[in-house]
Amino acid sequence: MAMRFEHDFTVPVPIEQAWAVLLDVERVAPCLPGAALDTVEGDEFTGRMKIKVGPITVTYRGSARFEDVDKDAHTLTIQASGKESRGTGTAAATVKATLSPADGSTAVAVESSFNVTGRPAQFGRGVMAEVGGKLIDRFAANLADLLAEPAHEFPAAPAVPVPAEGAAEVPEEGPAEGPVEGPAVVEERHLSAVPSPPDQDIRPAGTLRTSRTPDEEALDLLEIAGTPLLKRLAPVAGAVAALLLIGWLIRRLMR
Amino acid sequence: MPRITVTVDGVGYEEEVEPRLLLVHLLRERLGKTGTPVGCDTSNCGACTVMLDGKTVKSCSVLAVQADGCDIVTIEGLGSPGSMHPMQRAFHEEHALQCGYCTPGMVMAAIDLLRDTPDPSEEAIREGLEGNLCRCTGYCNIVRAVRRGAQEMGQAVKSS
Amino acid sequence: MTELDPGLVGEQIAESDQISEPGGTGGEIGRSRRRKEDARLLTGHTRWTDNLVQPGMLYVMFLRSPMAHARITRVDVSGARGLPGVFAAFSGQDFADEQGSLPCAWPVSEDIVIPDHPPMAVSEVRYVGEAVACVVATDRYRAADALEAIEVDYEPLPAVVDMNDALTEGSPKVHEAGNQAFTAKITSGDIEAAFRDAPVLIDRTYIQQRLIPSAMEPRAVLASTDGDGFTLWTSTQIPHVLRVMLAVTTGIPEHKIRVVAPDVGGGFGSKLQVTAEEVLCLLLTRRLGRPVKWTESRSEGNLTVHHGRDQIQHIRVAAESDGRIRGLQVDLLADMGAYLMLVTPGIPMLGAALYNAIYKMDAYEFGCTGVFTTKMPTDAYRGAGRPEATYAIERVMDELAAELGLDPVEVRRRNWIRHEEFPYTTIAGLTYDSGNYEAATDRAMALFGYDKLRAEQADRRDRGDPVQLGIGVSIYTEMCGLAPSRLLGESNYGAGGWEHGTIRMLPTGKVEVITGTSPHGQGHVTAWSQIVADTLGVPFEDITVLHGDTAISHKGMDTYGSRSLVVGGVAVLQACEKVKDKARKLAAHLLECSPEDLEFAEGAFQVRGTDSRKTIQELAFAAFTAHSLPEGVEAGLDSDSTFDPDNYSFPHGTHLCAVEVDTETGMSKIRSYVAVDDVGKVINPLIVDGQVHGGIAQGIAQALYEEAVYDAEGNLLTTTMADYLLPSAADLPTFVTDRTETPATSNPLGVKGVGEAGTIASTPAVVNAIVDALRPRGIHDVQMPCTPERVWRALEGVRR
Amino acid sequence: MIPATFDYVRPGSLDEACQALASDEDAKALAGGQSLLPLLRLRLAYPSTLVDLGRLPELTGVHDRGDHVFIGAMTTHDEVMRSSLVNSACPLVALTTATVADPAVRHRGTFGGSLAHADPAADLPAVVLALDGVLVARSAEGEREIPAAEFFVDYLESALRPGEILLGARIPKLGDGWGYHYEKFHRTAQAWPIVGVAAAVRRSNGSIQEARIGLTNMGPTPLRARAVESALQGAELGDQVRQACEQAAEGTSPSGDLHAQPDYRRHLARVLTHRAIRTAAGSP
Repeated sequence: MAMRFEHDFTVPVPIEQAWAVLLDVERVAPCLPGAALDTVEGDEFTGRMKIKVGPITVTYRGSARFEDVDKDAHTLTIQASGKESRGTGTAAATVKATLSPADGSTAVAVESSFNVTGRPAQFGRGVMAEVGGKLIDRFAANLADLLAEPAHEFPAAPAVPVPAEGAAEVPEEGPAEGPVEGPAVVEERHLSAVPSPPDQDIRPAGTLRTSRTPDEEALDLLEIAGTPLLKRLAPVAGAVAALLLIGWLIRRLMR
Repeated sequence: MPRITVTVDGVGYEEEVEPRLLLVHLLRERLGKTGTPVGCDTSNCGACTVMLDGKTVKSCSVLAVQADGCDIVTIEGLGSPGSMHPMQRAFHEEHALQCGYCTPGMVMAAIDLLRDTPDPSEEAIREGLEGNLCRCTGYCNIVRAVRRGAQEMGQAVKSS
Repeated sequence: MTELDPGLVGEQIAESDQISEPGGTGGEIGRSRRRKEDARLLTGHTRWTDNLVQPGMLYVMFLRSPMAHARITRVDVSGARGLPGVFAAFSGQDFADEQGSLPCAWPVSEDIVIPDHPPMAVSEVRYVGEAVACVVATDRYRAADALEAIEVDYEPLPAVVDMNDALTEGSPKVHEAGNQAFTAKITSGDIEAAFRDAPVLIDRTYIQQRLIPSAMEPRAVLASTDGDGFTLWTSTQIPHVLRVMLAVTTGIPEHKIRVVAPDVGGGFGSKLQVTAEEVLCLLLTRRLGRPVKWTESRSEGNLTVHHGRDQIQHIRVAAESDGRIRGLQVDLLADMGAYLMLVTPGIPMLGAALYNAIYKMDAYEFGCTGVFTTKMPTDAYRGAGRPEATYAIERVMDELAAELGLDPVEVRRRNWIRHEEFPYTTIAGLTYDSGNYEAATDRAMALFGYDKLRAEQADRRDRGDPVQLGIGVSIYTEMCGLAPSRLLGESNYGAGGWEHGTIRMLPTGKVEVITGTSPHGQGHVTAWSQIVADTLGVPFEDITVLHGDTAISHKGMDTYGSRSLVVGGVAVLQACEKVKDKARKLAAHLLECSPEDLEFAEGAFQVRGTDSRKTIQELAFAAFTAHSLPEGVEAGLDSDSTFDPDNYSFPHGTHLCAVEVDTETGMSKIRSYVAVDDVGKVINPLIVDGQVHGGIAQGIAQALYEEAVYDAEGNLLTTTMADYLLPSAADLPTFVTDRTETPATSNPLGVKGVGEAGTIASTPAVVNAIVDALRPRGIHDVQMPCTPERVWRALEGVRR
Repeated sequence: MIPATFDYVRPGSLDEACQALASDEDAKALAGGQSLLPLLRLRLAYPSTLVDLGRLPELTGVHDRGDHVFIGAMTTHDEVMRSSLVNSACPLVALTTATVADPAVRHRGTFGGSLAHADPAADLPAVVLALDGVLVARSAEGEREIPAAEFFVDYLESALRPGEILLGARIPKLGDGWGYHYEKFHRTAQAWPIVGVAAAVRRSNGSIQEARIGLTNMGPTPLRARAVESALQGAELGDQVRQACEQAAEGTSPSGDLHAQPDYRRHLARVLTHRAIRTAAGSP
């Protein structure tokens, strides 16, 4: 089961600063909810990732490395792959980040793709499809937060729920029996889930969001994603504040 | 390991079981009650249906420890080849089985649905059997058998 | 909806060639005998393979590939070996030298590529679910735990999921030799002329979705050895074929292998296979010296029991403006999956001569390309090639009718072979021996209330009712028997099609019948008893039928392709006749008359015009004691016979289906279903009806519910029954069934076979009905399964 | 398939149960197990301990509490659908429960288990949400009330905290003049609903005074069709109701999976909401 996502956001720090943070794997890795780093050796690192959805738990162990690091173009790719610690399944991810300067700020484009095999990928009501989009959304949001981290105070988030209709939705043109859906359509919105073309029958929910307050979202993240990121951020501003920022960023970017 | 007591087809057993042991495996592999088969792992097919304290359950989706202290009736406790339960007889008369794999569960489900509806309509029978899959019969003769079984059981009640 | 009065059944017997009745007088043949098999099955006294236990038995479980396509770079089973209760653990490498390659017995063409197919993958996996390692433990719980301790590293290779993609230049390859498994072409008549300037041309592409056979009993294998020979109990349709193939595959001498098919809980073609697990259990018991048992779980089975169908059918019809067909052109892509299993490539070819179906035409062309993909191999599933053919032609006949504004029955009438034209040699070269399409169709239309339903349909259309009514017609024939060895040889099939039967008259006058067929729900024990009771004049109850054990039934070709009665039943009949011949000699000897003076009736030979007689039971005892035998007659009253017909048999029938389509939700609901089948002479009407019912249900399930779905990376998404939807009683109506009867001329029983008829007929009946409901809105096809969403999308597509 | 090992405790009291769940973050409550057992068998769930709530009488039963009915978490579906109290005071719960799975599963599966599992494709969460049910949970710290609107947090995620068990739910009695319907749309009787609509409607004088609508499987949690509810206030049966129901998919975010794509689910939500309302309003 493959999923592809694109995220664009802008962080209010200069590009070199953002780039430096991006290269710091010990800080970037935990942006993936549930991930924990075990070892770092040069461009190679190993770790674990626990995905927990209600009673369902899948734990992966694996390794990742930086590839194609281009400091001039400010692009890099992280390749990660892992195996279920108890089942036979595997997971692989490719995350390509591109930074570009924008008026003293930095525009960040993150393209991520996931490929999951094994039992979690073998259900019609896709466990991984449900969770994959959320996971990568949060990765991007956490990354946005991390890159912005040293620069600014955290603005207070308005306590207005995110309107769900405005949330990114999966493009849905094309009848189900059509042979192959055309190339992925990335709509105007900045957060989009891009289904793999021939795979439209099982495309993931992507970045859908319901009407929830940032508090609930924080709670949710705590439950689903485990705690590494929150622990790391706690000294800085407190977990909830950090997540408020994420909520704020997402809303701002979706306009 | 937990120790449980169960009565199966009228015989009491006391067993030490792993918590994860499925009731159907207790029946089949510990107690030798192989009349109850397993057809799936998601509780869809109903082949493993038995009566637990008088109500049908899918024994693949019940832990043996959950059945502690319970009274279980399997297809083997219902009747024997020489003296079948009216529902078993009705299945035979109406040719409501072919390969026979779904049959134990189907018979159990049929008897269960008559608890509420002693004289069920075709629709009630079909709905009452929705948790039991058969791949051979197309269900036509099963529906007829349940109706016949219902009549015979009804008469048995009246005459007793 | 009520079932028909039994009195109606078979009342319309066409007057074609009647076959002489078999010799008996008991009136058993044609009688709705309740089955002998039932009591055991109904009371739990079953012998499913998973029920069986042997002293010291160990449990096997297989670790299966999560990858559709990958190189195996490392398998480490050491973690499993140390665990409590674990007896052994092996990788494919551990068996590389002895496991051989799983057989393909039907190399259908010269250009066929039969890739090596190791039972346990050694260096590369090519579908999700392929076995890569196994553990052997004291119980299945320990075995399941141990699987988690095996480490496998894969280097992913690109999945090949779509057949069209697989054949494009530059596609990743499933096998070194490429993705084309074979090509085949059959041409008859001048196809170019037929299509040149044809007044009407219909050109359609249909997709036969991939199906999972879903026999209710998951597969299971128990293998044991006494240090010399091996016994394999397995949930199979083909114990005899399997024994030969196991010997060939593993090198174990055939006479050292005994295969037993105990109670088998349905097959539908899925247990017509030589499976990796059967081979590996045999090798494991050889290696370990202990009995080993493997039982699959349903989710494992959905991944690894061979799948069915999966074809893309391009069909073109050239016709005259009055609807008469000039020519038919069919081009198939058939998904083989990752390997060619026992008869994988033969499946589409079984339909090759049936696209022309019941219709007359001047030219026919059939082409087929077998394609490798990184999915579970396909192979026989109920109907095997024939449902696909019937679907395409019956769908396209409706399109032809629509194109010409004709009633779908009428367009078929104009093309079908009339009953007086039998025997008829079709454009595809088959000779249909008997049939009467008119009778079956007339009967079906009367039972269905065809005209009344058409009137209601018109009314709903006029009213713009959101629930529209559609009427589906499917008039089919098929070829059964899988049978004439000569014809199978011509098609390069790896075996013959004969069947074997034995009669053993026991000293006490009871009868043991041994059959080479291997029933798994069909009721052979009952039906064969009926044949024997009538032929030998012994009581039905005095007969037992033994089957499914190569140590008892020493030869046979097993059960598939609706062949058992047509070939195996006849072998039993012939064996009875041989017993009678011998008994007659013995009776003449004992009664001191000439054999010609004896007449056989009610189980006894009687000297004509006297009351001097010997019953068959008395003769059996006399043959047993052998105190006084005629010259040249050996002791005992047993006989063997094999039967090999000289033609297939051709059941046919007319199925009509009314479907209500909710145009708001897209939901289709079958309102009524009528099937009138002509399966020739009927031995047991109850069993025949049961076969038809079950067949119809499976065909409907293809039309409406079932589909094995792989995602683009080759993951099967329908691994459980929560996702692979099988209909329950609540999802199906009661079917109205009836029969007409034109006896087959290719066998002395006049029987044609019934195992697959319902499945073959019903799928197009349902889809034709759905399309018929929607056609006024400009819809001409809905892809199977016709889910509510697909129907809705079709409607949305034309609304735009 | 075979579950992985776990420990099993069968507490004799609620306190013990809370303690068992609180002491181990990978412990999981066993509340009938009709959803959990298949997950265990497929090895998608690896709880360390199962805390069997099956022998706690205080968790079972249906109780009349004046303005509401309290349904104990461990009351089986079968008991709920047969309860005369539930049938008379909250018929929507009874008639929806009768559509859950199949008879054998209803004999084991429980009301609270189904809610706590928080599967958006399950039937009961939408009903409890539509009826403004209040879930009552208990932990070592005491009892807590959670409105249904806050209980269903995400796909398979409820607001229950570690160490907290669901005691049951308070279902408000809606009183006279209400009609009810659960419109379930599934491909086969056994299949998960593609969409389900739970509707309660108060009707008088040919128009709808008030409506409560819960949607099954239209997002990662059950949802209320709020836009329809407000548009239905005072709507005349007929076109006005039809138009109001056109808003049924507003605010939803259905997923696309093997069984349906989001746009089809939205379409179904509109059609089925209309059907559910019409039936609930007694206007076929």
